[in-house]
Amino acid sequence: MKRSKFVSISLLLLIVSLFVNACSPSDPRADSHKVRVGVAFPTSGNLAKIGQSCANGTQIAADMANARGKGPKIELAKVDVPTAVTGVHEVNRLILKEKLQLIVGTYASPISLAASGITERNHAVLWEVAATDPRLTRRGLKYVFRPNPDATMYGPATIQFLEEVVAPELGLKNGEMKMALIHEDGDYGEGVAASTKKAAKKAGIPIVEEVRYNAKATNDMSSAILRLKNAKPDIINMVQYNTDAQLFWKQAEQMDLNAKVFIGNGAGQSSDNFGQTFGDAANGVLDTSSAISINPRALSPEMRKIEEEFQKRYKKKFGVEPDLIARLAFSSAYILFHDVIPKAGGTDPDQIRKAALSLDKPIGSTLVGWGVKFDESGQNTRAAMSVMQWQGGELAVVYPEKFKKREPAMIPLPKWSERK
Amino acid sequence: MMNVMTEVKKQRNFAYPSARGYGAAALLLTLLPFLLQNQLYYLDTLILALLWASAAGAWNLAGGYGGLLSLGHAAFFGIGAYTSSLLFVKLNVSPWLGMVAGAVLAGLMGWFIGMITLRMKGPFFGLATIAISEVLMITAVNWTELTQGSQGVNIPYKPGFVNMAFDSKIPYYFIALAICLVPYLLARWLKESKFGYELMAVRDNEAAAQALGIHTVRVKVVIIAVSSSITAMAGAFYAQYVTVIEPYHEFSFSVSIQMVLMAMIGGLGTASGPIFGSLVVTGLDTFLRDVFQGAQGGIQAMMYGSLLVLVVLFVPEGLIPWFTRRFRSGKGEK
Amino acid sequence: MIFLQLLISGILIGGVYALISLGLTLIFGVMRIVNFVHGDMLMVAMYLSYWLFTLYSVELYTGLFLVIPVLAALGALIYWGVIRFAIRRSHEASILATIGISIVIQNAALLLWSSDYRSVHNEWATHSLQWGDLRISAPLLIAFIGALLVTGLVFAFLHYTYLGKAIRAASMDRFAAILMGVNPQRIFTVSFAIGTALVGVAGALLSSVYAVHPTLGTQFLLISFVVVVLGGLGSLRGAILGGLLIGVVETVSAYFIGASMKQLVYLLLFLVILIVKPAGLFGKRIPEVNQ
Amino acid sequence: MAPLLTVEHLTKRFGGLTAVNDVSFTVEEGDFLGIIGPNGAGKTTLFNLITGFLPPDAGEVRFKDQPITGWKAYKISRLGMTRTFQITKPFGHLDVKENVVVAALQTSSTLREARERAEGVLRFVGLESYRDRSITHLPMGLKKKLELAKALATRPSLLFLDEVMGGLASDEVQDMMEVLRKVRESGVTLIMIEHVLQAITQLSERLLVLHHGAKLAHGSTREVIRDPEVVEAYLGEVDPDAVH
Repeated sequence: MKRSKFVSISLLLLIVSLFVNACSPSDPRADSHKVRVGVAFPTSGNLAKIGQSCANGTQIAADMANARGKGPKIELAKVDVPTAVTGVHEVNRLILKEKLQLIVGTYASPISLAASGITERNHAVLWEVAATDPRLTRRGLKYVFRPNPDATMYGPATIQFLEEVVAPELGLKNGEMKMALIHEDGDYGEGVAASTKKAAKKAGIPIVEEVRYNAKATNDMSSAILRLKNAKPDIINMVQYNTDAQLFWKQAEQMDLNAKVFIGNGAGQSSDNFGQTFGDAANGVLDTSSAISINPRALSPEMRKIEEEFQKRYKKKFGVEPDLIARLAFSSAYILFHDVIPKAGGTDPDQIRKAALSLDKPIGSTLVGWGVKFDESGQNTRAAMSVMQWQGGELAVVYPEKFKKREPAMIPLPKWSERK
Repeated sequence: MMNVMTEVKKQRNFAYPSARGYGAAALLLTLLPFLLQNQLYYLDTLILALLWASAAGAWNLAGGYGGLLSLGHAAFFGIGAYTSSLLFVKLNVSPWLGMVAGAVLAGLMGWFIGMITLRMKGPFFGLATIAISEVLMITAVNWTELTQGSQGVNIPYKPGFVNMAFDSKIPYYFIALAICLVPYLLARWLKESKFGYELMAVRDNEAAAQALGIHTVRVKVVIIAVSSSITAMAGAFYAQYVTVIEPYHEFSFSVSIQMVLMAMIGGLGTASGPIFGSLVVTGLDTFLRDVFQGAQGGIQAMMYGSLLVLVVLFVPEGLIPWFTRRFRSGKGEK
Repeated sequence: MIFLQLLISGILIGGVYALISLGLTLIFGVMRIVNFVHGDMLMVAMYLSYWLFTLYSVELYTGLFLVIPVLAALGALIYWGVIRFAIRRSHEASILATIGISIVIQNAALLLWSSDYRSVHNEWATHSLQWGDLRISAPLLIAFIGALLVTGLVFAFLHYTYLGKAIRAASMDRFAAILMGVNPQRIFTVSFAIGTALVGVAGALLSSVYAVHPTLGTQFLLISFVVVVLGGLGSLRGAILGGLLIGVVETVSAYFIGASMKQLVYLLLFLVILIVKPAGLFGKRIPEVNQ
Repeated sequence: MAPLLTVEHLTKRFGGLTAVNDVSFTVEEGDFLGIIGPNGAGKTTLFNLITGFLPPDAGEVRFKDQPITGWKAYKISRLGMTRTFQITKPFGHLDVKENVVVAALQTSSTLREARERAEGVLRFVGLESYRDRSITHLPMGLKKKLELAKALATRPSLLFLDEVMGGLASDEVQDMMEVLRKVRESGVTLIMIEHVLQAITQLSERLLVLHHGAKLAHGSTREVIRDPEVVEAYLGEVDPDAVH
């Protein structure tokens, strides 16, 4: 009857008015010497740790760029984007309510794809720091930039390392190096595995086994390890997140899974938690990714100073050493804050695009070893990869030659029985 | 279920609301997007609220009116999202047709699930539905030829009515509103129809309903099928609006639970309950994200969790029945 | 030989599932509520034993005796504070309540202890017994033995003490139990406390096997429900047998049809059993408790 | 003309216990059959077997000579065989009138017609002043009347009453008996399980006595009341003259 109808309408009005006045838009006019940049990472939910590291790295990049005082002062507006739909909603907030034209973000591919749809339509820039899905920069979008390598670059880098370093070390030809793949079945795992298989096929390295598993619901790896043991591979290529990487490595030791080379791809094996948990037991494990810290001699003198300052500031502000993902985010963001924004004189998307495309920096001009040269699609073509190895409880770059901090060791990896 | 909704019955026996009541609401709802023209962000929030309201409303048809407490409705949401997106991306079929196809497919799936879960009572039915949505999730992750696996489907942005993609947000608002009205009007019809009475009878006491000659199996299966197909429509619109879908979210337990919570907070077995529940939850979540912008991600989620607990403790029958009871008792009720 | 190793690994992980499900079958059996907090209690227990180990270097297996009372108290508090009211309202309200508490606990953990992945790395963690070329993981074996020990204890409690018999009565037919003078509130509080304490034991034993992080609980939630329903509500024997069955099924199917699809096997098995016997594999047809 | 209801050798075992043991009887159109027996004699189980709520282990049930053994409950109800429940089963979230409307809907074409008929039935059983009351606060007497009203609203030709008088005060018993007489006069055949002997002896002409699931006696109320076996097993002394 009329009364309950009236009730729902008045409630509707109440809710809408709650929205409108509660969050009045802040001052849209960005005065010239100050710019506001959006920062969107998954700081809750399953990707919370990685998201938080990215946000921390980006914050330090902004602090250091401001300290240099070259361009306008950079102020960050942080939002949490645990899923694609919150990504859309929060990026809409940054653009429509906070009136921002430049967003640094996301780490996870689905969120990045969704967010870039929104930024493109609203004539704003998405500066992706870590997502690896190749499609992000292959849809002809004008305002998406990705300084970090996409999934297709992991495969060739690993294969190149196997051919140049491992094959001679083991005295095996490509055809004789049997490789097995074990990877989580999410977008990250599938992307890197696909590019690795393609590169291996091209190089004639046989894939003898591929094990896929659901990272969120895997409480036991013994059946996967048994499959790997059966295949008797020389090389085991892993694409894993943190928890599954640690579970896998524990059970590999328990079930005495041995291979001449264990090589990971970013994430799991490159996380600081991996080293903290296993200490010496982690020694010898390799990981293809952007370099954690390349050999100072390959860094320009200015970059060497920046690395120390970054290390110092990060430790002071967050109380912990920066892990690889924090360094990666820092490097991506620093290119934007330190080089692109000053050149663009603000955050106007077309200026940003022009400034970004104009950059031409050689390999080794960022902390993690990349050069900077964006192609038309916004992908950094000089996002060089490197291979690192856990030595003495620490992750150190062992390949390529220019970045090498230490010689690759323990190839072939000693058996578990020989280790103790 | 019995004593939750004892108060709900009060606002059931209303006569048809006067034309004026409906007129005012219709006018307001059509003007709203234009009012928010310069506040586009709130329009975006409203669109999301309506999207989730249609999913919660669809769930409520089976969960609220039928007492079939499904905890896995994301299965149908995912089917809707995937059917329309794959048809559009692979065969260039307009999402409008894709939405219908998704609704039909989800309806069949709902009918099938209804048949196999008939004898399950209470917690077992809920657990079975969770298992079903997990099974669909794993299938979507592993059937890479069809669904591109966990890489997800990315819907290219080709603006145009046929492609259900627009530059302005206002058309999206009206589509979301239209989908949201489907379960609302259906719920209102249920209260005035034979099928509706039979459904509520089956919810309250299946044996008594059988004794009166009600074919309880058919009633349950039909309402699940209807509820699933409308959930799929919401899923299809979600895909067009977010433009990226991936199995680990679209079939996830958190999506299923979101629908259930919104219907519960608003008021089970009421027509406007899920809509109001969605407005409160989406609005509050957005408001909290704005307030706790910089802080660690967890704070607004904690608020959200505490809201649920508070609703259970103090407003178990949901906000709408509580308001109507409070509003009515204030008038010296009969 | 492969099959034997699979069987052993299956039994060991099955022991883990059984240990986690023990607590749940008690709570779910007695109160018929789908308790979403259960997984998060495991997470809290693991954090507790982690901090005990790292901050006060209390060994896992000794820290166990501190984790149990704390978890029992937490379980009783959660019941007394929230679930007690939710149950009185309705079945749906109790689900809503447990989901709410679960979200609060997960995010509190996120805020308090950050999202780092922490696991106890004592010398047992990667130790394994060799028997021929079979490998038996030590921590899992300890967890397995722990599960059997704990089951024995709880079994004795349930069968030889008044409170235990009252709990079993309540899980069979709540109304009949009330008619026999069983005070339901006390029974529910005690079973919630014991149930949570049991998952505390699981947490302590597993903190060297798995790295704990705020959302770890969700990883074990669905599978522990599957185990409890398979085993039949409130039946400890059923929880153990159900856990072992699922452990073996999961490991074997992961080997033969691929780890990404292993869940399909036990989920479909779960659905088939629910369709054929809606009261679980070993469970009796427990009369539907109508309000 | 075939009897309205024929029951032959109906048997039901729960594990070792034979709840209903080889029971046979027939009911003619217009009869009023009373069923009595001590608690646990299998009376309600017999109802559940006939009305399709429980599948029999042996025996057959025929309605106007059409076999309906093992049919689903709702199909049997649609034939016009409606039952009430010993433990009342109202629809908790609907009010008194709506409960009856649900029943009336089964034999009405429109909702309005069902509402009118429901109003009629409510007046017929004397519940019209409680039309908008919610179920939770309804006293037992009214809940029993509601059970009857719901059954009547389906226009049954054969009505099964399971202890409709149970828990009623003496004046309420008189009201209920008055209502049942009116139901009988409207041409409905009734089978009533009842412990209130006054109602049994005054309403039912024929009587079926069950004891430990078996038929102890079946015949006109007057004879069965005097049957020594029945008296010894169940009745104790009853003043035969009280029987009309």
